[in-house]
Amino acid sequence: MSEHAEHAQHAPINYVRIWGILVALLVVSVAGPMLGIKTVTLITAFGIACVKAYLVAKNFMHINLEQRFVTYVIVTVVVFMFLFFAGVAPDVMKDEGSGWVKPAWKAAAAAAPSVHGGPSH
Amino acid sequence: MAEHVAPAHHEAHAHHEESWVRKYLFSTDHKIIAMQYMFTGMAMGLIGAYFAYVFRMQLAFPGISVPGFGLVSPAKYNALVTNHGSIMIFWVAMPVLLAAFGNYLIPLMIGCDDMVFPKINRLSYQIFLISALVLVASFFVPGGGFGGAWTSYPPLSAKGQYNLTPLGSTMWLVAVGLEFVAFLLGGINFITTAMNSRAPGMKLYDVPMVVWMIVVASILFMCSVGPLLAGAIMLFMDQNLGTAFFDPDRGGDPVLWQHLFWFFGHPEVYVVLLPTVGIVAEIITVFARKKLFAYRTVLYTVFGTGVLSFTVWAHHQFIAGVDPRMAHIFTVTTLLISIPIAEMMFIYIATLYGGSISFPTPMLWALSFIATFLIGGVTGIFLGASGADIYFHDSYFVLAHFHYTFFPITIIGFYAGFTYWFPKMFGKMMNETLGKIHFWGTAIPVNFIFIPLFITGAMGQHRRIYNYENFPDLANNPLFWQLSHIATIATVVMLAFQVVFFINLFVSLRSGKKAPKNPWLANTLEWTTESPPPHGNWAELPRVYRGPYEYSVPGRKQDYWPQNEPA
Amino acid sequence: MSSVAHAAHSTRPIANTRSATGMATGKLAVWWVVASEVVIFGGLLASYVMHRLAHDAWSVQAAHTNTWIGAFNTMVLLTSSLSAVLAHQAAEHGDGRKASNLLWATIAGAATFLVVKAFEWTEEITHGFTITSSTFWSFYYTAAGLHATHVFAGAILMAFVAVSARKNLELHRVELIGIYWHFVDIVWIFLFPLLYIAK
Amino acid sequence: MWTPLLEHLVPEASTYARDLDRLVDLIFYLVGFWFVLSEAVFFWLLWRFRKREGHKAEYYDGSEWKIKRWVTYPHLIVLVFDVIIIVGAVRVWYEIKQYLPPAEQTVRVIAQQWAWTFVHPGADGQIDTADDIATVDELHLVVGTKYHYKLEARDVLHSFGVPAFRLKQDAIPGRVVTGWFEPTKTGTYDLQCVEICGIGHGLMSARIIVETKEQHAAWVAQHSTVAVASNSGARATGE
Repeated sequence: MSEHAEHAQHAPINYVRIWGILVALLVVSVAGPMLGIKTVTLITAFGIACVKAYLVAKNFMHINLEQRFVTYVIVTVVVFMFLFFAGVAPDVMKDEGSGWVKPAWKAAAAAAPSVHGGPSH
Repeated sequence: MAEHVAPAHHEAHAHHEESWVRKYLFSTDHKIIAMQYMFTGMAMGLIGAYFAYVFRMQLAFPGISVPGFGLVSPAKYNALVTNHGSIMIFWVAMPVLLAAFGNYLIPLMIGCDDMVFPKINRLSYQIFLISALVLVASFFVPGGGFGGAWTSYPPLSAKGQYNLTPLGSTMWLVAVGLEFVAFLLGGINFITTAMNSRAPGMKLYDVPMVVWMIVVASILFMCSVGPLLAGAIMLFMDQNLGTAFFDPDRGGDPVLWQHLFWFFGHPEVYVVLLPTVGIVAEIITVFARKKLFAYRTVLYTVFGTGVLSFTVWAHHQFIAGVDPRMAHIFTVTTLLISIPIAEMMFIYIATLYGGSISFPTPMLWALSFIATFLIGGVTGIFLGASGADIYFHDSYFVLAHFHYTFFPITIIGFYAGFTYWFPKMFGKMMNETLGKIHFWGTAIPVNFIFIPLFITGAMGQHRRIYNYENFPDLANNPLFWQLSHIATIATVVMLAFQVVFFINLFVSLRSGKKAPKNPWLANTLEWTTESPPPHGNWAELPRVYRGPYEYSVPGRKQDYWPQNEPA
Repeated sequence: MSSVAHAAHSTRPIANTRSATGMATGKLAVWWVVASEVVIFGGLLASYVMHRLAHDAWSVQAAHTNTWIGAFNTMVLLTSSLSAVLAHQAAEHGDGRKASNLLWATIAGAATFLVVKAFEWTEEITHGFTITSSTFWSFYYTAAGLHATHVFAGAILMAFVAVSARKNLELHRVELIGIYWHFVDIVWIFLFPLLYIAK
Repeated sequence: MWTPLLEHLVPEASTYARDLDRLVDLIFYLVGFWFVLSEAVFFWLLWRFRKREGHKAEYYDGSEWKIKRWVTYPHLIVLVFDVIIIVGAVRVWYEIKQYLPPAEQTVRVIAQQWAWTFVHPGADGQIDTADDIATVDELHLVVGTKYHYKLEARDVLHSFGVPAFRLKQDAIPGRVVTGWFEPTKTGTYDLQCVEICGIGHGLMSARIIVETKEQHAAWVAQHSTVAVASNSGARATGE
């Protein structure tokens, strides 16, 4: 079958090694928050998630061995999701905007017990 | 539902000799599945049309007992308009334009024997049928059908104590969800088939426009429906598990649903538009004996429209409490989308230049699509322009606008495609006289339905209100009532003329004259096989040597040049 | 005609054997499935993230999630992805038996994942963190639940593939289910920090 | 200056109504031009190139500039027209929705299934004070006064739609939306709920009464006493 042919001309991937890297990254992402520095947490949590996703997509799903358009399609849908986020966040992510406020949310935020952390600001 | 579908199958049954249960209900043949989609869609269309008749009567003559229905209570009215919208878009436009024509045409036009995944194809129809049954069942549950508009905005749709149809709204949501799953399965089939299974020699630019359009539509659907599926899950839980995704008092936000909905809802417009645009391309080229003017440009306009359609969704929410500053961005993107669409229409008109145009029924339908859709297109500008939308939002102007797009797309587009491919589908020619009567009886009244509604909308008539006698400024305006009456009478007239279509359908099926392989002298591959095509479509699958629109090529005696004819 | 129609049930249409893109049809379809899944999870996670950023108070709720269980499950999924890809490798070398065994190993991983999740949820629910406790928990159960359904469905499909692979049939499906499985893995890779780490 | 089309149908009763109507006219004539033109060309082509004996269709592949320009130029002009419309639209939108002039008076508009409650400032001219006047389905305004409205919804989405003011704003549960308008004509106008809000949606109408200062003062004087009663009445209708 054609995809076998595709693989043939590429150097075989050492899957166990990739797995090892992924596990190591997992350990880091768990350890990260223990430092208690929010920026570090963000990087170790989400930065590493992206790295892991990339490693899996490349080495396990072999997306780079597929026709180029496969990558384009996946990237496009991901971009659409960011587009969606950008279009919606101004309404949903804020409790106050130009000409409107969300009293219920403000009240909840005020009533909430003292906050330790959270990825925002 | 059942009694609606049954005639469809009996009809098909009349022309093949054997137990239709296995052959027509559990067949994996793309042609049979196309028929299942088409006749289910038509059956649902009848339901939707009946609803339209009922509430138009109520609007023009408030409080009368509508013949064939009875008194229209506010609750019933809401359920009627809600389900009219849902049915016409999700259970008529999509199954007929996308699924039926997609299933029938893609394999035949790209020269292969079936869809790549026949069983998934069958599964997609079965899920679709279940979704239709669930929806129809929801009209009869305690509390009646869902009445929160097809956009189903929470909190109204989320809480039984607000919409008073707890069961109906959940069933509506489940039905819509199942329908989406069905079309995801179907869409994957369409895309994969068109990408991978083209006849040998058929390059990308040799693919007939309608196939391109259906594939792009499927891709748009697939890329846009996800958030709404997620939203449907969230709304379902809000309805039944007491979560608060859309309940502001408990940390949710109702506006989120509007975004989830319209992020899908706007591309959806193009999902149903594109198949029709493709059908029209096939028809006008054949009957003008012209090559499609600038094939590639049309293709690029389609891609442009497709990408842009993901950036405009919030123009449905200008006054819905979204941040005013965002409106500027969405106005710009919305008006930009008029460029590719205008370009596309111009190219279609340009295609007619220098043609030798004949006017059989399919051509009349195709041309009336262009003529009518233009009205829908230009009136969209009023609504895309944020400033003007403040006045027109949710008024009958909007309603008239999108009916001027959806009517040409769904009804005219369907009749165009159906009359054009009827000989291929059933091996009989349709009756031209009846066809033309039906055409004029549909294409003329429709303007008398919706032109008046533009005006009443501009007068400040707003949507989904069962009786305008409660609004003195409107109720005391005789013009308002005159226009309402015109619209309603035109509706009844137009619906009455649809009977002609069904007469024509049955007459032609019984005693229509036998259709040759290629009655319209067209180029595309489906016309090179028998009418109707056998299982497997061709004894020997065709090979392609040229593009689909090589009509009136200089130096050829014949004014057409089939794609599979060796040079 | 009926015999032909009947034959279609068993045999694969010629359409399915063509490959104008140079890609096997099945794999092409799987990638489209992945694309459509991306937007489903994308919509849900985008909604979650914007709420999460809007409500600092949620970190109080999030503090009750058990990072160690989450980490363990991540570990399980990563490992199952490894066995899935090794199964694919075996299938490419035509070793259906080995591929099948590795697939069963992957299914075992899926089962472990679901069992652990079941205990985790029981724990949380008994501590009063139900799906209605707060919108954070609503998102928590919805996102993880939707992912778990994908794990479950994937495991079922994989069982079918494993059975046929053992007979050296339809070996190309080993890669297809694998691609889907890795996608499910990737979803979890993002759910883990979103639901457990960010506190 | 010509009378805008919309004014023939609905009176302009607010300061920005005229601007919006002008925008609508602008769009109407611009797209109307394209509509008429393309339909005319379309039908002319149908007649001009109808099938006739001995006439064979011509063959173009879309590269011929002599025809292509008839597609290219128009579609560039469409772009120009789009820009004009965008500018007009953004200006009107900014005026009505984004820009907020200082308020001379403020009214609270509370929507619920299926009634409108309006809280007017009492004699002191201040909102949220003891002498506020709450009414149901009847909003009293003073002509020539800049109003801020504070719009809330108690249960589901509603929409505050006043055709005569060319104003429309959804009321969102959990949000207080602030906007403005300035009535310019005395009289009585419809207020419609424009967002479906359940079975009573069709009944959810209200009247807006724009009065002169004197009339309004008289109304305030006579109502300030019964404010509480009608206020509680208003609450009762919702629950």
